[in-house]
Formats: sequence, C-alpha cells, structure tokens
Amino acid sequence: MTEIKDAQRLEELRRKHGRLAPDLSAAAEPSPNDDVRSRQPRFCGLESGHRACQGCGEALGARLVSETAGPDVMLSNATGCLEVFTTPYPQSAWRVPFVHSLFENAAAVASGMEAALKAKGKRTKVIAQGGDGGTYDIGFQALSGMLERYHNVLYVCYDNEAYMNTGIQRSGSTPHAASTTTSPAGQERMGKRHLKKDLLSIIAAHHVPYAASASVAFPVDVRRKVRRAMDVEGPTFLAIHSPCPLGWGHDGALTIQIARLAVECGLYPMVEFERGEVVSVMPIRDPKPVTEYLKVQNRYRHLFNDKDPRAREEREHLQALADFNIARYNLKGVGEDVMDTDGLDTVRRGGPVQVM
Amino acid sequence: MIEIRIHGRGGQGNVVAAYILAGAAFNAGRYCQAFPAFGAERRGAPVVAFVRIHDSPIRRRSQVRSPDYLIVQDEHLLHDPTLTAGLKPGGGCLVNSNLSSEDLSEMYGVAMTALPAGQMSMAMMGRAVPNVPLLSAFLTLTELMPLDALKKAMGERFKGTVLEKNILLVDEAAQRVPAGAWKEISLARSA
Amino acid sequence: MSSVLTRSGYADPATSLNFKTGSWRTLRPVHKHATAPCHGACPAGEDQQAWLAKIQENDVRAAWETLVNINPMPAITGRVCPHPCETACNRGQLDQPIAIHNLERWLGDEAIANDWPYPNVPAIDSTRPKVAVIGAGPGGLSAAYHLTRRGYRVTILEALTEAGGLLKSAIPMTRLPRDVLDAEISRVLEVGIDLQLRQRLGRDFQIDELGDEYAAVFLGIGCQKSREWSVGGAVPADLHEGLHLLKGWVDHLSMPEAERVVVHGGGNTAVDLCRIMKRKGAAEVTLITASGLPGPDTEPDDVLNVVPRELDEALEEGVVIIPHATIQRLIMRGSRVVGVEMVSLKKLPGKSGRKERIAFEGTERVVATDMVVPCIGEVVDPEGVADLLHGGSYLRARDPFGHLEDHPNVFVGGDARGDRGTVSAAIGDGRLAAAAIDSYLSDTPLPDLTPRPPIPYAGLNLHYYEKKARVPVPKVPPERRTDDLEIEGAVAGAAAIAEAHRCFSCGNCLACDNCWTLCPDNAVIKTAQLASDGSHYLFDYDFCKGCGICATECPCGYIEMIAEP
Amino acid sequence: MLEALEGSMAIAKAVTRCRPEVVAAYPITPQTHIVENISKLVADGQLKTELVSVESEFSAASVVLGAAAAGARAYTASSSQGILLMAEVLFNISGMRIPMVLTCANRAIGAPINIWNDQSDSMAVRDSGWIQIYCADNQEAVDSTIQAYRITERTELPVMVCMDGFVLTHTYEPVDIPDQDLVDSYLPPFEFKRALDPMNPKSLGTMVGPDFFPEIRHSHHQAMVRSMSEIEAADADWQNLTGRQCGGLLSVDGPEDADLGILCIGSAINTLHAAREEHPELRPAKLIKLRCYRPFPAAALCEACRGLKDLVVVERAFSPGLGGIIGTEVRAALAAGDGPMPRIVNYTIGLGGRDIPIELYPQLIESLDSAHDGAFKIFDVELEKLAEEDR
Repeated sequence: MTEIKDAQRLEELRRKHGRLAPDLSAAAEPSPNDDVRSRQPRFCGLESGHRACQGCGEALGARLVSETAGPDVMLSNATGCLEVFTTPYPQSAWRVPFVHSLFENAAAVASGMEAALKAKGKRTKVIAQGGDGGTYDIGFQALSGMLERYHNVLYVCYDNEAYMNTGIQRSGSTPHAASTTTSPAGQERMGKRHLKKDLLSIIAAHHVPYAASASVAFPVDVRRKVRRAMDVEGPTFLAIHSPCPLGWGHDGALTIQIARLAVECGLYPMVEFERGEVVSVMPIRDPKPVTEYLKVQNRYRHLFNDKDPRAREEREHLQALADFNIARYNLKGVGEDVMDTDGLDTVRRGGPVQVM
Repeated sequence: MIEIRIHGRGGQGNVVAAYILAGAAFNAGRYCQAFPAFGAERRGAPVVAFVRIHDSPIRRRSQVRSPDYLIVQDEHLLHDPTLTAGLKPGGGCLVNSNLSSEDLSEMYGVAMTALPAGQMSMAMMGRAVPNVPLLSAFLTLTELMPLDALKKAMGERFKGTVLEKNILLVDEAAQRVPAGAWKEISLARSA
Repeated sequence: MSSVLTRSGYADPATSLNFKTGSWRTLRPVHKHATAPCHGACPAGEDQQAWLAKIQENDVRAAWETLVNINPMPAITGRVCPHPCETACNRGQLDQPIAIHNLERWLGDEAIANDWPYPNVPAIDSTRPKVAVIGAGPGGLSAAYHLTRRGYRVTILEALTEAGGLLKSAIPMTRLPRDVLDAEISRVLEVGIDLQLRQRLGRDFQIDELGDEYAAVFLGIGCQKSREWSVGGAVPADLHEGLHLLKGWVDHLSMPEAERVVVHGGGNTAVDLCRIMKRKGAAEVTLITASGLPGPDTEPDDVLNVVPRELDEALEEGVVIIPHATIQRLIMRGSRVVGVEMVSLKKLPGKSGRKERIAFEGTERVVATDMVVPCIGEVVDPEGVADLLHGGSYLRARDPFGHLEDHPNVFVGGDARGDRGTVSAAIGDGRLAAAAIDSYLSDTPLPDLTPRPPIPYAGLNLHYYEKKARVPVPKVPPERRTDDLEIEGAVAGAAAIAEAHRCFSCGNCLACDNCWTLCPDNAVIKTAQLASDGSHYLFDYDFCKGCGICATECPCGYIEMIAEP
Repeated sequence: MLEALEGSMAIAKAVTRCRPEVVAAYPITPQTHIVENISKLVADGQLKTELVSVESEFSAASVVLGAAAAGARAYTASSSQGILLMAEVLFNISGMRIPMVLTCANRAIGAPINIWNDQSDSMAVRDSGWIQIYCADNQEAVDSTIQAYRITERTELPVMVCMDGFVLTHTYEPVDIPDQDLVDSYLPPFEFKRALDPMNPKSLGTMVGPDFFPEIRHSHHQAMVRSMSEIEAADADWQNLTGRQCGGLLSVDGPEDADLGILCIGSAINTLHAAREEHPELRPAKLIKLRCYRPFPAAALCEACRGLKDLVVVERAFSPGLGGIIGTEVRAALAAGDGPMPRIVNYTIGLGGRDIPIELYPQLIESLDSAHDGAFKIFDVELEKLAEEDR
C-alpha cells in the first residue's frame, strides 16, 4: 500500500514540477528551450543558470546526485561553493527542497529534517551535502553524530580537496604535496606536508550500512551508488571526487579526464564499505603512473622541477601512496571487467552501458 | 515562614530530602520551596539544601542564611563550626548520630537532638541513608504536618519494598523522638 | 519598484533559469560532422558510419535504406568491393577494423530476402525528361537508379543480352554467386528503369541520334578492348589476355591448361585468374606485380589493388606473388614462351615529382613458364565514341561528375573514365553523374563535393571504447573450394548487430549521452528526434558556459569548441 | 492542578503539553534536568516525539533548525557555554525566520568556569534576533514556554525562554501544569508555510548580497518590533484561559506614587519583592519586572517609568568595559522617550551564582543616597578579596 502511495506521489511530483522554469515576474523571458527542457527524460534536480565555474566537478556531481535521488528528497547543504553558486538570492538552481544553514552543521540539520519527517510519517529521503572542508574538517563532528545516531540520511561529500569557496586553502582532504594558498610550495616547503585524511575508513568505522567513494568521471557508477544508498534505511555516505579547475589548476574541459586519472593511478580508490567492511572496489584495469595525473595540474607543478631533488622524492612518495592504496584495497584488476575503470565508462549508441 | 537547612554529603540524598520535605508540606496544603545550594560536588563532599514552608506563596529565592531548623545527616559535618552559625536563637538542630542528644549537645555546645538515623536505615535497608528517619523525626518534633503527608511525598518518589521499608522507618523514627518538642518554635515562626 | 523580497530570502525552484550563464562563454561547442575514414575512403561515396548507426539502433531496414540512398547494390559490392573503408577504419588502430564489407553484404541480402522496396522512388512521371544510359554495368545501373529516383525517365541501352556488365562477365561465382547478382540487378531495374538489350553503341545507334529522344546521355560503357601488351616487341603466338580468359571462364568455364603460369598485373582480374588457374590444376602460378603487398612498410598508394581477403585466399591457395617486379623480357622458344626475365622495381619520386617506376639493375632473374597472361588492363572500345576519345584510350572526364569537354549533355562514369578500377567507383560515378545530369537539366548548381574534414584516430576519445575482437567471417577452407561455391560466408543477425556496435561512430554523434550526462551546467538538451545537425542533442546556449567538457568527452570527436561569434 | 515539581520537570511537562515533534537534547548544567526529564517522559511513553540526543549543543540547535525547516514543532534547551556554542546557529535560525522554542537555563560563562546562575549567556546572544522572555518563577516558565510556541509560530521568530539556572530549574515548588485540552485549544497545530516540501521545493538559506541584505535585516527588525503585540496578546489570551498571566512585556508592582523604581529581569525580582515586604520602613519602590527583553519594549518602559525620580536597574550580567547592559539600554530608551529622565543607577548582582539575599535590599536603597546618575557597579563585589592592583 505504501509503495503504491509512494509511486503515485512520485508521479504527482514529476507532473507538478514539469520541466518548466517558473515565470515569477512579468519581465522574465521564457527560454526558447523551455518546451524541450520540459521533456528531458530524466529528473532535473539541479537546473541550469547556477554560477559554478566552467567545468566545475562539484556542479556535475551535485547534478548527478540530485537527478538520481530526486524528486522525493530534501537537501541540507553546508556552506561552500555548491551553496553559493546554486542559491544566489533571488535565484535557486534547485528543483528539490533545499536548506543551507552553516558550514559545519549540514549533517545535524539533516538529522533534524529526518527526525521531522519521521515524526510526520513521511518517507522523503534527506540528503546532506558539503564539500571536503565541511565534511572532513569543520563538519566532521556533526557528521559523526549523525552516523552514530543512525539517521536515515545520505551524506554526500563533493571532495575537491581544498577550501575552494574561500580561495583554495588546504583542508584535511588536500592530498600530500598539493600546493594551496595555505600550503604553498616554496623554497622550504613542497606543498602540503601532511597526508590526505582517510575519511572513508573513519566513516566506515561507524559501522554504517553503506559508505563509498565515487568520481564524477564515472557517472554510471555515481548513479548506482546513489541508488544503493537511497535504498538503505539508515545513514549512508558517499564521497564524490570532484575536480576543481580553479583550485587544481587545469582547464575546465579536462575535469573528467583528470578525475578519471585520479582513479586510474590509484590515488583516489573507489571503494564500497558495508558495515565497516570493504565489499567492493572498482578494479583498475591498467594502473597509470601517478605522474600522468599530477603533471596536468598546476597544484603539483612544483613536483616537476627537474632541478629540485625534492620534486622527484615527492613524486615517488605520491606513487608509493597510490601503490599503497592499490595493495590495500586490491585494486589491480584481473583481466577485463565491465565494472572496472575501463569497462564502466564504455559507451554505446543510446547511452552508456548500464551496470547494476 | 519556616526555613530549614539540610546538611549532608553528596550521595546521602540531601536534595531528595529537601524535595520530600517540601513535597510533604505541599501535600499538607502548605506552600513550599526546596532547592539545593547548587554545586558541582561529587559523592562524599559536604552539601546543603534548603526548604521553605509557608502558608502563602513564597517569593524569595535567596539561600537560607538563618534557618529555623537544621537537619544534619552526618554528625562529622559539625566539626565545621560555621554549620550551626546561622541557626536562629531557639532553633532546632536534628542530627544523625549514634550519641545521645545530651552528649552531642555538650560536645558541640549547641542544643541538638540526636537520632541514629544511619544505623536505623542500615538495619532496615542495609544502607546508611539517614534522610527518611531524620525527616520523620523532624516532623514528629515539630508537628508541622502529619506524617501521612511525608509518606505521600515519599510515595511520589519511591516504589515497592523501598517505599515499604522507608515507611517502616518513618514510623520507627517517630517513636524515637519526643513528639511536639519543637512545636513552639514552629508555631512562633509560622506566625 | 514592486516588492520582490521573500521572507528571509528564500528562493523558488529553478529560478536560476532566469540567469543566463551563456554570457560567460568565450568558446562554444558545436556539432561538427567530420568525415569518418570509411566514408572518406569509399569509392561509391557511402557513409558506412551512417548505416552502421542504424544497425546499432537495431533498425536493419533503415540501415539498408540509408545505404541504398548512395549505393543500390550492397549485396554485390558487399562481395566484390576491395573495401578500402576497412583499411581506413580507425578501429583498426585499436584492434581490428569493423567488418563493414560483410555487414554491407548482409544488408543487401536481407533486402533481397525480405524484398524491401527501394526508398524514395517516385512514380514515373511522363512529363519528365528522358535520359539514356549506355551500358548496364554497375556504373550504368547506378546512374539509372539515381536518375529514376530523381524523377527522370531512364532507358538503359545495353549491347549484350543481359544487364550486369563486368559483374556478370568477369567476376567468378566463387566471389559473386549468380542468384545474388541477378536478384539485386533485377530489383534495381524494378525501380522503373527501361532496359533495352542488344543495343550496341556504334552498331545499333549513335550518341548523336539519341538527342531527339533523350535530354542527356550517360556513358557507362566500360573498357571492352584489351590493352596492347608486348615485351620488347615479342608477342607469343598463343597469348591470352587476362580479362578475356576470365570472361571465358565465367561464361562457359573454359580455361586453357598449363603447368606453369606467369600472370603479369596487379588487379582483381589478375588475382582471380591466378586462383582459377591454380584450381584448374596449374602446378605453379606466379603473379608478378609492380605493386607491393599490404604491410606496414608499404605505402597505401603502392599496395596491390586487390580485395585484401582475395589476396589472402590466393596465398592460402598457393599462388606465388612476386611484388615490386616487372617482366623485362620474354624467353621464347619459337613463338612459344618458355620463360620470363623479371627485374625488381619500385615506384619512387622522380625528377618531376611524380612517382616513376625504377628498375634495379642486377636484380634480373628468370622464371620458367608455359604461359604468360598479361592482366594489365583494358581501354575503351572506340566504336561509337571515337569523337569523344580525342585519340586517347579513355573518355577523360574533367571532374568527378563525368562532364566531357564540348558535350554538355553527355556524361561518363566507371572504367571508361580510365581513372577508376572498381565496381564501387563505377557506382559512385553513376550517382554523381545522375546529380550532374539533374543539375544540367534543372539548371541548378552542382552539389558541393567539398569533403567534410576527416576525423583522425587521435580525434577520438578512446576511454569510452572497449577492445572487442572483430566478428569472424566463415569461409570455405581451400581444400573444399570449388568453381562455383561462394567462398566467403555470411555475417548476419545478432553477430552482425554486435559487429556494428564496434563502430566508433567516428566524427558523428553516437547518441551515447556523454555530453548530456557530463554537462555540469545541464546545458545539453536531449531531444526525442534527431535535430537538424543529425544529433539527438542540442546545446542550450542560454546556459552553456563553454567549459568544453562535452567536446573533450565526446567519444566520436563530434563536438568542437569554436570561438564565440 | 497545582503540583509540586522541580522546575526542570515542570518545563519538561510544559513542553510535553506543546506536542513537539522533534526535541534535541544535550546535557549541560543546569539545563540537564530538563532534557533528562523529557527523555524520561519519552521513555515512559508520556511524550511522543522524535528525541534526538545529539553530540553537541551546536548540533542540538542545528537539529531543531532542520526539523523546524522541515515543518516540525521543535524544542531544545541549553545553558551557558552551550548557548555560546549554539550562537552561530541561533543567528541562523532567526535569520531564516524559523519558528522554534529554546529554554535557556541561565548560567555564567567561563573562564573561570562556573556552573552557577547569572544571565551572561542569554545576554551574549541578545543580538541573535531571537525573542527573549525571562521568567520570574517556575509557573511563569511553564506558562511562557507554552506561550512561546504561540508567539513563535505566529511571528516566525524563534523564542528563547530564559529561566535562572538552579534558582528555578532546581527549585521544587508548586506549579500548575495546564491540561492538555487547554493547551491544545490555545496552541493550534504547527503549519510552517515555508517548510521544506518536495511538492513545493523552496530553497532556504540563500546567499543574499548587498542588493537585498539590508532589506531582509530591516524586515527582521520590524518583525521583532511588531512581535510585541503578539507577546502581549499571547499572555492576555493565556490569562483568559487560565486566569494567570506572566506580565506581558513588563509589569509594574508597587505604590502608584512611589518615585523610586527598581527594574530587574528573571527570578531576582521575587526576592526583591520579599525584601520590600520585609522592609516596609524603607523608601517605597515600584518593582518593574522586564519580562520581554527582546524585542526591547521601550514604549512600555517609558510608560512604566513615568514619574520616577530614581531608577535602579538590577541585572545579572554586564558588559566589561561598558557596565550594565540592560541599564544602558534602559537609559537609551528613556532618553528617547518624551518623559523626564530619572536618575538611573545600574547594579549587577549575583554573578556566577552569588546569592542575592534579602539583606541586600536595604543596602541597595541606601546606596542611592550617594550614587550619582549613571553609576554602575557590581554591587555585591567584595573588593577585599582582590589584590590591590586588581580592585
């Protein structure tokens, strides 16, 4: 009975939201594409007209998440680029209910939303989302509390590995040796001295039903993981590696390529945890040397100074970290697999190869 | 207005004693107020609670500096001479002690009524929680209100055998002190 | 100003659509339909990528219709074409090329089996001009077909007793079974072509006479006269010319017997002949050719102009091929040849810049033989066209459309041009000539033949393709090959569709959704129908910021970033 | 029906009557008993609510923010450092105009750490945009809590009900917990028009730039100013229903013709009351109980002070380097009014839980003999305890 009601409700939502921009003022000119927009064969959670940089990985990640999870969801969003570029008053790019409160409380606000929905007997899913600053660092406590209290919330971290909203400052997620404005490379220092926090393992240690890493380079995989998390009645966590062209120093057109390289070299392992145990990884068919990933980003430019012996040492260090990930999670693929790094993004006429 | 100060140690049920006494007064149709001398004290540390009983609503919220009565749950606390300092002239002081009232009064130079409340509690409950016998003795001495009001207040807080044994303690303690011995004081103060 | 503020500044959904981020753009993505290598290489002008796409969509009939909009005879070309498309196929650089040739054949066979009518054929309109097509070979048939589709009334004048030309007279059944050939030709004729047989140009009619009835003439007369062949003036008394031998074989299975045969030449006729001679019992069959064998060190224009698989089969069957060589001298015993002296040579750039054949002194050697067969090609039979030959061997057209100097209403195509060599090229000529005739008769401009830019292998994004082995093509093993059993089998059904899915869709939209999926700005719109540029996707320039992700991640190189106008 | 209850339990029961859908709980002395009691009521099945036991006050405030944004009636409570840890969220809640009620069990703020009562905590967030109501006794705390839901849901301004830590929270005294039916008739179910809803997906908490920010702030201020009538109406309606009232924005008690006023917030007003009774020999004084501190009822205050020669403002917090907070604001309000200015003397007393004894009252009155207009001091300071240089 509930399922029927939910299905009706979803149908109603889709009809109601249509795909048309609301014409709020007489002055607003309807876009010539509006009628086509209204027939897009996917739910649109995050609309055009948001103000993300060209080639923003986070915008793409959020679009994928909201369109996969929506429309029967509500969002709690941490302060950060995503919030700033999607909701500059009087506009919002969202087609799902959205609340932004503060930098460090997205998970706690989501907890409250979920409690309210539970009290009201509604089944709308709550998604909390934030960047790595709001997740790894300042919002970590609230996130940990949310997981421990077992709220039925999907927390999505768009991991672009620094405080990008404030202008590229290092965070707990910034990788070793990356140069940021607060871990700049210079005569004395080779970028960030510390390691990237292994947040996923910490999340997994909360014994939550599902925690995974994903990457915007593999949208099919992102959607699958979002669906997986949405199916769980309880706390789930998804980190989505989302390149920042500005912060990483690369052309916006290369966002996907760079995200893919991060996975292919082993520096960003794609792992799924259930109840604290690794249940699945995305095998790397043909691991790439980390230098292929590093050399296309300005944040690692200092690692390619031939005159500096430290540069080579740091490159080797990063390679060792990638190798460590590959060994730790057993990422090296055995043969060809439709779910490996090469198989997953295979395209065919009529859309990507769907894997479940 | 009658003002009572209860001294004890953390863990002896000092605040509970104050609340029960106030509750008893409320049950007897009086206005009441009870509060601890708020502290962060841990088990064993000296603590204080206050009770006010009156026939009309009580507005003041200051601590009781000059009590009409003192209830002392542990005679060793009497080593601090300031404990009895504020007691109104002619006020009553009830102490949990195995000594006789006379010996105790002589020892501290202040008229006191002794009750082996801890011992009684230990015998009855297996635990030295002197507050209930002391409250019973206090009400017996002052005849401020019937013991049933106390028993009712206890019923709001305790259940089962704990309640039954405490009620037995009330009755037992009432036998141990002279009924109405402090009635004059309370009548005077209530006026 | 009216009040606009919401309490505490909440915003309504999707109001960002009022903020047109398109103004941020300095580069804009556009769809750029580049020429797929297969298309660029096809002498018939087919766009294989286009019909492979239809197969990928599981619409086999639409695939065939797309194909026959260009080439009406896929069952034939799918058997006889040397398929330069496959040689050019970008996929060959990843694993192996798509089996385009076999898929084309499959489409043709499916159409015959299901009797699919040719698309876009108008009813005959008696008010439209008439066009005469001389010769019912592949070029003539193609011209007639395309002219009919353009609404003209077409009459083919054929010298022989049946249509087909060289297809029928010179291609062995092992390559092209007669039932397939007949079925496809008759289906082509059924679009409304008037075929008049036994009408030989020069004997039964003259071109000049046609002007009374026909508004234009297409000459698809082929090369019916063997080229003169002699080495140092010596001509063996029993000299057999290759094409002549082949026609005899195809017509009545006759072939002179010989123990050791040397064939001189470098085309399909030569290879066909070698194989037939070998099968008929010749112990040694040697092909001496000036061209090279296919291989990494052989330049494309130096490769033997033979269907690659035919070459492979010939080698399988024991034909010896001596590349980069020519016959320098015949060794005669009386009027009979007993051996040849050959010498190595290579085509190298000469003083004029054009490639010249250079023989290398000191490489001479002698091969004993019973019979020498020249297969060095044929020339136009001047009968009836002497005026047009201007003393040359061929009807030299001045452009791909087949225009002849001084004869505005006469067009030529196919082998008669002298610069063609395949059935597919003749079919292509027929189509282009039909366009030119239409242009001439309707006084409209000629179609623009400027090719779209090609898409190189490097223009693709290979992340999105998986390696996948080419479909195996069934083949009769050499020991079981006969005179009339078709050697190559069919690739059909699910295997064919799977093979078509290997197509990269070079330079054209694969409808893979990548641009739609990966646009951070939701500025790619997916449409239900193909948009005007042949894609299912539109760029919403109101919102596209021009980041270029779609262009980078388009697997097919179909999206290009250009400067914002 | 009157019953004798500890203040914290009385609040827990009052909250229960309001049928909150979500309660966020985090312990801090002296607020802990409230959430303990609520938890017990939930455990015993007497309160049906989503009780979220969070990991910090920061999350407590965030949880109720999220819950109320999602349309739930929400409640939380805290004290002292907890209020400060919440501060960022408090501004956020009011800025988003999200209705909810929070009990502040007033306590001092460290360092030095001190768990006892004063009002430094709620005073520290006086500019957070919340309505602040101070309670003189536990009955007022109960009644104000119920009224607070009515006020917040009508004004879309969050309400902080402030009650002195320990002094009220831990005091056992008779209170009337109104019947459920009565509260239901007073407090209709909560319907938040801007609630997060997939059927009408608004975006809350947008980024507002210079083009609109001042206007949004203005509307917040206007809402606060206008909420005064709602606060008064809530109390008046309550009186109609229960016969009790809490004193609206402020209340005055004392002889009509007294030209001395003593203004105070919180529970100390009652001790002053008892002291005045105890000392009839002293100069007659009007006691002005400021119940509603935010919005600041300037007009009512001017009216209350009409005819006063002297006004003593007694408060339990101060602003180092300035002096009294309420005193400063009262002076400003009276200065802006149309009446003659009384002499205003401003005392902070009872910091960090220091007892306010009856005996202080005569000293207070006597101090007026020598105090000059505008004088401020921590009245009960014992300077001899300080080193010379720190006095």
